[in-house]
Amino acid sequence: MVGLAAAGRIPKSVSLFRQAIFGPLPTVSLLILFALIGIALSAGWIAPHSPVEGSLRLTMLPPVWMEGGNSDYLLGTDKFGRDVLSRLIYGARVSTSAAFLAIFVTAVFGTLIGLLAGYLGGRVDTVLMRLADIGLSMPGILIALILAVVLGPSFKNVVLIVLIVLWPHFARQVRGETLGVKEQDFVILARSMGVSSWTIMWRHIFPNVMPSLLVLATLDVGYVVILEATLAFLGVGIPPPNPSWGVMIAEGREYLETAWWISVFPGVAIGLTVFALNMTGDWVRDKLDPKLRQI
Amino acid sequence: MLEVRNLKTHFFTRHGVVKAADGISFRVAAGENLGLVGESGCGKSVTVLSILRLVPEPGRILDGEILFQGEDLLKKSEAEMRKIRGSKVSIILQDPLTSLNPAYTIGDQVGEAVRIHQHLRGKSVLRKVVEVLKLVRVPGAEVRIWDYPHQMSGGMRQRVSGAIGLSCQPKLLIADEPTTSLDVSIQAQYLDLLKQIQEQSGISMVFVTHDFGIVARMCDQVAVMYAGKIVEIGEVREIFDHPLHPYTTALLRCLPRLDAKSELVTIEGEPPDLSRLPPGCSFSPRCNSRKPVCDKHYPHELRINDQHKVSCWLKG
Amino acid sequence: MQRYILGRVVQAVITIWFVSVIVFALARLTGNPLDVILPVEATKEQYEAMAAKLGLDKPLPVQYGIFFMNAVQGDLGESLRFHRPALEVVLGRLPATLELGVLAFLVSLAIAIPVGVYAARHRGTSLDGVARGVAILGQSVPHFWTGIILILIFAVWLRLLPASGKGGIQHFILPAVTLGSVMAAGIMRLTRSAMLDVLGSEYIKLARAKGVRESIVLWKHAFKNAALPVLTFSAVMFVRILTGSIVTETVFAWPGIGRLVVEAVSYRDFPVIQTVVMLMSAMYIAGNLTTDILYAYVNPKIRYRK
Amino acid sequence: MISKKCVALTLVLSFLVVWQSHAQTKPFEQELVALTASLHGENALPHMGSYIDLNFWSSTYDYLLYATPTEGFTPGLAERWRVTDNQTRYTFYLRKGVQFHEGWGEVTAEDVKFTLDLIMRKDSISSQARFLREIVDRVVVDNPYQVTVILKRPDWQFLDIVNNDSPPVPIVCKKYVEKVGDKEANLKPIGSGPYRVAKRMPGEFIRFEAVPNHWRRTPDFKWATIRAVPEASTRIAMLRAGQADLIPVPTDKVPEVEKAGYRTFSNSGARLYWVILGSLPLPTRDVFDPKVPWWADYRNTNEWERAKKVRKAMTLAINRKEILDTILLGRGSLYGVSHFWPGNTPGNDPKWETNPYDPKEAKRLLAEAGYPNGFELTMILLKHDGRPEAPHLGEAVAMYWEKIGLRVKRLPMDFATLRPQMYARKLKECWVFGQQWEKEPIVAMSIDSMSTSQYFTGAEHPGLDKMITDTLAEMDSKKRHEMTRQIGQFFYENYLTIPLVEKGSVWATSSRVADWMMIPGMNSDVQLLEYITYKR
Repeated sequence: MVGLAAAGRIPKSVSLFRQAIFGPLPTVSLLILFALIGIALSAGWIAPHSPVEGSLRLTMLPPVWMEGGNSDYLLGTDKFGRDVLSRLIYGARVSTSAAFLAIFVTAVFGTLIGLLAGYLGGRVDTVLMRLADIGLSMPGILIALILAVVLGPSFKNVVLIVLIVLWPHFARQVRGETLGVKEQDFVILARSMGVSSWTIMWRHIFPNVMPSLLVLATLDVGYVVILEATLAFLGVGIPPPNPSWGVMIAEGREYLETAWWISVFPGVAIGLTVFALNMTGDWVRDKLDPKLRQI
Repeated sequence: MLEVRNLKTHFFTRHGVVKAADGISFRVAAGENLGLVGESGCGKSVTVLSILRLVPEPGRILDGEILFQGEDLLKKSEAEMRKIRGSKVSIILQDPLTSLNPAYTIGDQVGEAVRIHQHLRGKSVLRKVVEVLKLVRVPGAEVRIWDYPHQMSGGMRQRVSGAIGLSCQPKLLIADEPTTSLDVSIQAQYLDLLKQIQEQSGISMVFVTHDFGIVARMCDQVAVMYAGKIVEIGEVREIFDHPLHPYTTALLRCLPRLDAKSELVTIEGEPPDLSRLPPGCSFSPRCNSRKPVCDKHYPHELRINDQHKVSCWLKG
Repeated sequence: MQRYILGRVVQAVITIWFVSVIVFALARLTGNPLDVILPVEATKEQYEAMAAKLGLDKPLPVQYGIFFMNAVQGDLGESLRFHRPALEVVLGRLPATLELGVLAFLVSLAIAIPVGVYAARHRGTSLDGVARGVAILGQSVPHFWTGIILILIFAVWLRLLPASGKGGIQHFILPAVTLGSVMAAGIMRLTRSAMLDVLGSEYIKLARAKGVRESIVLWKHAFKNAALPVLTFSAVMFVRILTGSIVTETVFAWPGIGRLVVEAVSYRDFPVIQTVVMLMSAMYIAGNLTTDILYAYVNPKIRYRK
Repeated sequence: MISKKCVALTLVLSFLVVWQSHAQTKPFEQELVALTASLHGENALPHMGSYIDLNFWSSTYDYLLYATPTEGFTPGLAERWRVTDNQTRYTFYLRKGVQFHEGWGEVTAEDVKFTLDLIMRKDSISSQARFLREIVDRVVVDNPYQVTVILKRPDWQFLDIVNNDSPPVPIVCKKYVEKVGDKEANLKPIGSGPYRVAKRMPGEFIRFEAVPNHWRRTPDFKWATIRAVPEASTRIAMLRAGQADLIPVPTDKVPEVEKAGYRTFSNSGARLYWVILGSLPLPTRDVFDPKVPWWADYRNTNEWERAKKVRKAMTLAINRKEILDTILLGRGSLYGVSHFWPGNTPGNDPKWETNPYDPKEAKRLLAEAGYPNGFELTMILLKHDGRPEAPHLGEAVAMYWEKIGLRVKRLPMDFATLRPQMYARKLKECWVFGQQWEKEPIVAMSIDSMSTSQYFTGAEHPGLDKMITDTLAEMDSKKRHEMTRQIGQFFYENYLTIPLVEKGSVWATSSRVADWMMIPGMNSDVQLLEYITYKR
């Protein structure tokens, strides 16, 4: 970090733009996220139309600013005459709820495994971590694809798939941390006082692995949103007519030339969301634990 | 040889401006040794890094002159600076463990400066390297040059970084607490070694340390730094015999003395936060014999004699 | 060192074995290949005959046993769709995937590392900010979407590049960019942070104090040390690229294993599915192994450990 | 160090790539490139592949007879044929001098016998295997150019089997297959058709080379390649980039292609789409579920009528015209009864009108049937090769049903998953099904509409079973067609299935293609390449 040509230069003021986006607090990103959550929650009120009902008579209307656009359908309609805007809005709900639920479940499971492996060590550790290795070594998307065919497309299966594909990440992270924490005096003390393993894991170790867990979670939510979209693209995502963004892109990609708006807007939505999530993730990480930079 | 005039190096951090070096002035004559003493965080290192113009971000050298062989280094271009660094002025860093690049061999690292400044190539570089390593008494230099840092002991590594400093026969060698990370016996050896080399080759040295003992052993001049300023400067014996600044006295009292009956004392209180210094004398909060004026104005420098200057209200 | 590597190899073999069990089971859960192979009018007799012919009538453990015994001898079964050894079919498609993968990989390295190093060097400047922003953005869009958009722009609107298929060098551009984009982002961010760590260290200070030219400080002194995590990551990333090819190859109709396996799943071509999954796992594991060895190469400390 | 290695590697690689690509893109003179979504199984032997597979080899083989748009056949390898009055002996007189590819000799009666025996072989998966085994007593080679098939019982369907209409019966080379074995022959088929197989990469492409002065037709294009490209948008992009000459186009992309100035061929009758209401089992089956609103025990008249009302409601709820205009962009036609395409289907009754769109009536009927606030059901969005429209149609129908108060869940599913459940009559869901038009609907019905048939797209009803069996047994075509009509009438009156639309497969061609012979109900995939003419 040595500024070489530093001599004599007066520090130049930090540009506002940079402050806003890459500054100490990712203002813009957080704004995006809050907006997103707001939209997701209030979808029922703010969406101008139903996300699933449509009329074939209104099929593939362009956005309002293009000629032929209809002011009732700001971002145009899709093949079945459903309002793209409304679907985007409800999509926020579907996609994010799927992503967050999935990441939550995964984190919980992964943490549990990680704690057990790290704390109990020995054979348990070997077995669990070998499993994790296997999990990691298998091509995620492909396994997801196969699972989706096996389980059939549904909201809870998407969550399940994410769980199966992602748990090793969490398990390994938590295990590593646990190994460190469990050698610390307060844990040893607790043990010497005959506190039960569960209590120790829960009361003493878990709080200490929490930060990195949080970081991993925030960083992975974005990935999950993308994974969901990818599944949808491969035709095994959340079943229609539910407007998940992934589904929307998948449905729209056949009409790129004739009706780009169907798949471009959801794509942008995903981009923004995940961008915000990653930014926030980085921020949380740097705040909580710069060591984790390489996750 | 080297004269620093009113050097001001400040750091512009999010929490405010840290005045690490605030109007530092001193001079080092040819073949002379200046000791720069003070608690950690008083701006010693920044001062010496300023001489090489290697102040870390977000630090800036705002003012002052650094006259080296009559030329102001602050006026030099980056390229010119590069020619000076490592050849005329070189530095030995505090921690040999981290100051050697784990990815390259000793020979490579010692030879680098040689390659750059003396434009030697191939065998001659190695010859030179071995020579320098011998100078700093690295046993088996011929084979050691192929070693990586992590294969050497701490003492050996420190010698190597010494060798790097000396590789181009600099006019001025800056030693930034070169021995803090070594244990006492090795310290002694190393210091003697430096001293010897210095006397033989007649280079000047700026020796940064927080240990008056080392100063006594190594230096002709000593400058006591506190909170980014030099509070007392002068010829070593003079300062040892009549320290004027309470801080200096305190530092001296910290020394374990064989003759003294008094047990080892430490300076009570914390070194001040350089970003928010008191208006008056920055030492006054920790000073036992402070007067009202101390908290109001910073004392101007008082010239006791040619070998001795001090900034303190108690004197004068 | 040898011992260490040997141990790792043994582990790897065990892992792959587990993978084979899992994927064998998973594949069979997807359904019955006969429902794809046989014409819809097929009679029960024809079903039974075919099942017997393909050995699908035996109980699963037996089927696995047979599969395992053959697998040990390097025979991963015959593709139900192509009537040729699955391995042969997969290896036939592998070059296409590898070419694309390696190209994407190199492209992203070539872009990501300089940018990352530069960003770290000029940390905090708006250029750094933009670089990071773009990188994160790159990781924020599903890459099939990137692919679709690229096709829309360069193939459909501008008519500059072929939309798909394998052919001249120009065919590589869009898929390679699509595939590389995600990875470039990751590597760039990693390079940056690794460089930041290294640039803070004393030996960089010393190098500068020696009067070493900045470019050399960056590339010789700093990067060689920063390369470590980058390398680790890259190896893993490269394998991720192969997995990513599943989507990319579908978008660009690229004749690689990615597309092969997607079709294999819908065709219930068990042997091919198994082969591809095991191959990818093997690559992943090999990737990690290589990384550790590369580690040793860049990091003398490891190299000299007995 | 590393960076050096990287650079080196890059250089080597890019060289490889360039070299590689040059090796690949050397164009043949007058090569025709036809695209398809998938090459499926690519099986080339009649007893090893489904008709979808065999279609891709239609130009590699010759056939005894060739189907015509109307009734009857045109001569193929068989110059002429004779059928005894009792329709038990079929004699084919073969064309002389027709050569198999690559010097495998002349096509003789032996090869015809061999082919038929292959199809009837025990391990044959051919869809005609069962039928042929049932009726064929033996195949006799009278002389090298004359072969006679002797049936166990009179039958009128035989000629419908041994032609090129799918499922086709290609005449394969006895010598070759016996020499190299099924497997090899299946990988590299030897036929006597206008295009011999030059090179193939399974799953990717098949490249054919034209046979000089072929008796049937010598192709204009010296080379023809069928390449698999799953993504429709990709196919179109390739057409535009000049990488393809003939591509199948999903309907909703047709305007795009035509706007871009490419000629499209549409082939009517390729697909009849209709909604299948659950599997409608006999009340005697244990899968029979009285709670299914649209089905009931036929012996209980009230129930039966109630269920019929529901089916009618579900039929009237759909605006077919709108579907045709929007989802199919007007390409296709409407029809009255499943299996019967107004085009030229024996037994089709012009009086069968397309069901009107009448949501009010539909609601009324529902209420009458005891479902004033509708009921819940699931629409399977069926992913089925060669029926790209099916899921869209499914979604559209679901939306119409919701408008009359039904609560419709959607469930995407691929055909391989649906199939076994359909066989078991288990499904309570509905799905949109697309069937290829059959020359004789009765043939299709005998396979997919009887309680005895494994494959099942209709409704189980003893009356239906009887009618179909009788009709099949009827030798006289006039009578048979009348009986067929009555079956259609039964479907029509009872709303057993819900007809949607008929849609032809659409093809776009590059400027190098002058014309392509279209046979109704065929060209469902890249077939008859030899009839594609080159524009000079």
